[in-house]
Amino acid sequence: MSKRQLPEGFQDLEPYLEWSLATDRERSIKRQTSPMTKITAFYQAVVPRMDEILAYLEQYPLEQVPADAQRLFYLTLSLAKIAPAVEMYGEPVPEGLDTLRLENIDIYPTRS
Amino acid sequence: MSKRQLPEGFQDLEPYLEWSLATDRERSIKRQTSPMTKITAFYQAVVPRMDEILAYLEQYPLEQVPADAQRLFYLTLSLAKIAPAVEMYGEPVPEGLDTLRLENIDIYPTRS
Amino acid sequence: MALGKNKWHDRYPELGTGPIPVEPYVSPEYFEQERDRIFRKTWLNIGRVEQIPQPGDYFVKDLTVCNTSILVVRGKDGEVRAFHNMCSHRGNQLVWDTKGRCQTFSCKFHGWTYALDGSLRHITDEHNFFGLKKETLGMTPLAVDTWEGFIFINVDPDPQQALSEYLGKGLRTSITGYPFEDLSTNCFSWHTDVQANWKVAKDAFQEVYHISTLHRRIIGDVYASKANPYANALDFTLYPPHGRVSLSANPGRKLTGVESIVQGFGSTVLQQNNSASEELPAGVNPTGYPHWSFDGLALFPNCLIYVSKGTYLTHIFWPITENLTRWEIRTYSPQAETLSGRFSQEYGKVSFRDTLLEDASTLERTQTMLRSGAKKEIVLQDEELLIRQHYKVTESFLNA
Amino acid sequence: MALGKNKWHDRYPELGTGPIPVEPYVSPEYFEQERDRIFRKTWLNIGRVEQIPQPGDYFVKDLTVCNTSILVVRGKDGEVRAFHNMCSHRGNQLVWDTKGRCQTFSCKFHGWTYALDGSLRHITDEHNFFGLKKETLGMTPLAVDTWEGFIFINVDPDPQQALSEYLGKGLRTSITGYPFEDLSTNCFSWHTDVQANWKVAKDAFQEVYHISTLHRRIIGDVYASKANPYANALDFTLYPPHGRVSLSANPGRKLTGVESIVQGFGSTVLQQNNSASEELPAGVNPTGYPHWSFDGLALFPNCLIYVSKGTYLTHIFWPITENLTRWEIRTYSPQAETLSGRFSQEYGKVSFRDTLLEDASTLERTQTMLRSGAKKEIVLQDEELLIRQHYKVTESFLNA
Repeated sequence: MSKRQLPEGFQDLEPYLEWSLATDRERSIKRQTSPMTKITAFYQAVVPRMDEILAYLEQYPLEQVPADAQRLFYLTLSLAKIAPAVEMYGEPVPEGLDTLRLENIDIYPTRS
Repeated sequence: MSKRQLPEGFQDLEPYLEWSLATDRERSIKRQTSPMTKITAFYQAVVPRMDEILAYLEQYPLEQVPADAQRLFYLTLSLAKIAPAVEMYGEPVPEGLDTLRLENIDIYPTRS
Repeated sequence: MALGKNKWHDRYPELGTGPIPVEPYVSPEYFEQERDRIFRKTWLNIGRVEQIPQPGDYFVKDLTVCNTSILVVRGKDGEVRAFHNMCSHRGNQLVWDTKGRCQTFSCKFHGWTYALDGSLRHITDEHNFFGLKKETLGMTPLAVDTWEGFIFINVDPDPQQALSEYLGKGLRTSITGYPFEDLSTNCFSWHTDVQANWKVAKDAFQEVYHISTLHRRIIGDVYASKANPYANALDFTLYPPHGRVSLSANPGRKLTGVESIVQGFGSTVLQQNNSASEELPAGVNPTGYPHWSFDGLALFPNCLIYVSKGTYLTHIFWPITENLTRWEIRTYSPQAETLSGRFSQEYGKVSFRDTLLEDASTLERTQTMLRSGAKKEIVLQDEELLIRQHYKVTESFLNA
Repeated sequence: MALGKNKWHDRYPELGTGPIPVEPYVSPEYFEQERDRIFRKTWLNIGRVEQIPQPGDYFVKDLTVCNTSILVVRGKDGEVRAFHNMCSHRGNQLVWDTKGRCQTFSCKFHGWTYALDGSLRHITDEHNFFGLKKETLGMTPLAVDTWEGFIFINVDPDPQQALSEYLGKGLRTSITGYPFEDLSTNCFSWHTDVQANWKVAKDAFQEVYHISTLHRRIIGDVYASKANPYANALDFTLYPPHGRVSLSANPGRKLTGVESIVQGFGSTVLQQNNSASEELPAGVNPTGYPHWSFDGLALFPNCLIYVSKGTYLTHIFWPITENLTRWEIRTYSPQAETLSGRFSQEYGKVSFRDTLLEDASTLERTQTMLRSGAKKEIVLQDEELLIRQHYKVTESFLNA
């Protein structure tokens, strides 16, 4: 019996946990290395649940998100990452510069 | 039953065989891509055995080293590579030029 | 919105309508002149005051085009200062991080130490030097000033104009009241080095003529509509050497599925269809058009600022060689207060970034062909007014 | 050891104490003068005789600064000769390997073949040429000579001084008896191209003022001690255009764990604390200090030789452009006889190399800032005497 990974009521999304990725770079790589069939399956599974998901996530203050809700949140970030591929281009990434060449930069102070 | 990799009496070091690397370049890359926890664990395992190891290695003429002793010797070269990191900097490589930019050159004649 | 033919060039006939030469995009000699007469003489936008909110906060900016590295620091007195990032002893680079906070700057080479105001505080083994005057050996300061929270520096030891004069009253007042400060609490940014002349990169972002073709799948119908198929601008106003463009949105555009979900939570994409009846910031939508999208400010030489409702962004193009450019993109928005807000911002980030990837697809290909020498000139249409102005302004700087 | 103030400059008052200009580090014109008046006129150390022990052994040295490639070969008669590495037919580079052994050199372009003494032996399809005089078509020789096993060349077709005269009796006898030959059987070496002027690189290795700051974690306490916190030198002696420095060790330093293990087997690091009561090579430790560490010879223009007990090393700085240098490091020691000895040498290699990485951290940063133009001068203290001498000697060569 594996432990529950997503919050109560969202277990049906557990087959898509491979999309629960913490960093933008991981999500970019996941998008560009996944075939459209897999991307579309993930899209179709998550989009109909988004109203529920966002309502559920709204209950947590940003600094007190439990691990299972955090995983669910990362799923929504991956949805954001692949939605244009499904809705607009019909391919994982648009024809253009390699996405990894646009390096994320954090210009604001990092305070501990 | 996996085959013995290190000489009799040094099997306890087999968990560290990933550090038994034949070339300086491999050892440099291993150092700079390993976290300090792994580097320190290797250091702590090998240093207390060094007197025994060097005494053991002394018995072989340089041109007649058996494969298991050669592996043990490569472990000592990796120790040489990471000792300053543990004893002096507290980080895998000192702040400075990328170590791989200093290219090894062999200026003396290569005789077959 | 009155679609018309050649109306912008009729407004600014001094810019002419002829082709412009390829040489400025490929010539190393031209590049050296740009370096000496533009980048070493004008005010350059290098960041935001929010990058250094507290005394002791600093950031470092490598200005390859000016052959230097700049240290920008907020002093104990709250003042923002800029220095060449250089030790006065043998010239070593003083600060090696890109940002941080400290009390003093200590050189890693021999330990000379400077205060936040640039003054030299400590010389290691000082008595072995020869009559040094410590007070003359501070870091070398640069001219620095701010406008609307943007930090500008000028590497000219004796700038010919103050920043406010360089920007000009027309440009400055055109955007008065835009809430840069409120919108700057959150910044997503990227950079990359593209093998293209800095003007090839800048040109691609100071015209929208390409949107209905290059971006047809992502944002083809966001600005262009049946009534305005090529996304012609609402307005161009020039404040030489700078300028401003104002863009309309396609009121008939249908949102995609995820866009509909996102919409309730405020996104960091440029808001696409901002009704003039909504409350808009002062100093935007100069024509009062009912379906305004965004205004773009082109600051000479290398900075673009695009402002919309609730979000703005900047492009800065840093020349490295005549064939290489560091392109910096920064998007600003308020902090999201909830996870839903963060999801929404993420969607905005992704779709904006995807658009950038498409934009960038042309840059290196264009540079390759410009370098071929096959053509000596390129041609521009009416909506490419800002590109034409850039060329004319550059010529005037080089021939001054 | 007498720590004092300004004592070296009191010994050599002709060098002055003022700042020195930044221009020599960044100016392309200055670089061209260095090329013509120094590198094309003086004796340059390009290697060791041990690189070519047998007749037919050769090595190739690219001398970008002299716009040539040099072929150094030991002839059948045992003589070391040097040639421009060029075929007399249409100028192709003759040897493409960096080292090897052969009987004759054959051009890959058309098969012309040369003997080890440079004479032309074979012309392919010779009868289709027109009255060639084969004896005039050998490889073009260069002046070559050796000192203590170091091979020097001079690209001047008519060198103004012999090598022994150029080095000078003072420098040559200062190191008499040092066992270069015995210590040269084993060589670990590295090279890299650094984006810095060759003098920025050389300067970093001809002063130890930086050790207690830059290297505080690795070797901060090896040379510096409570009594001598900035690792001031034991002695500087100048033999213009060359010079020598002598360094003490910190006798109170504690070895680390692995250093203690290594110690029994002889390491290739510079031996750090060599008691004067031990048997030391003649011509080292000129002050007879009880805790001597190493002596450094600075050979003008671009070579440093550091000698210690049981090991020595060289730095050679090959200019490529005013902003680019090939930096070569070679460490010499006897062959290890056992695996334990090899382990010990490996430790020495690693810790020395790590120190080099730290040293190199300043080079490109310093060059970047010197190029900024923010400062026109740099300042030097007493212990940076060899840097000051280098500048003065260079000026005398350029103004000769």
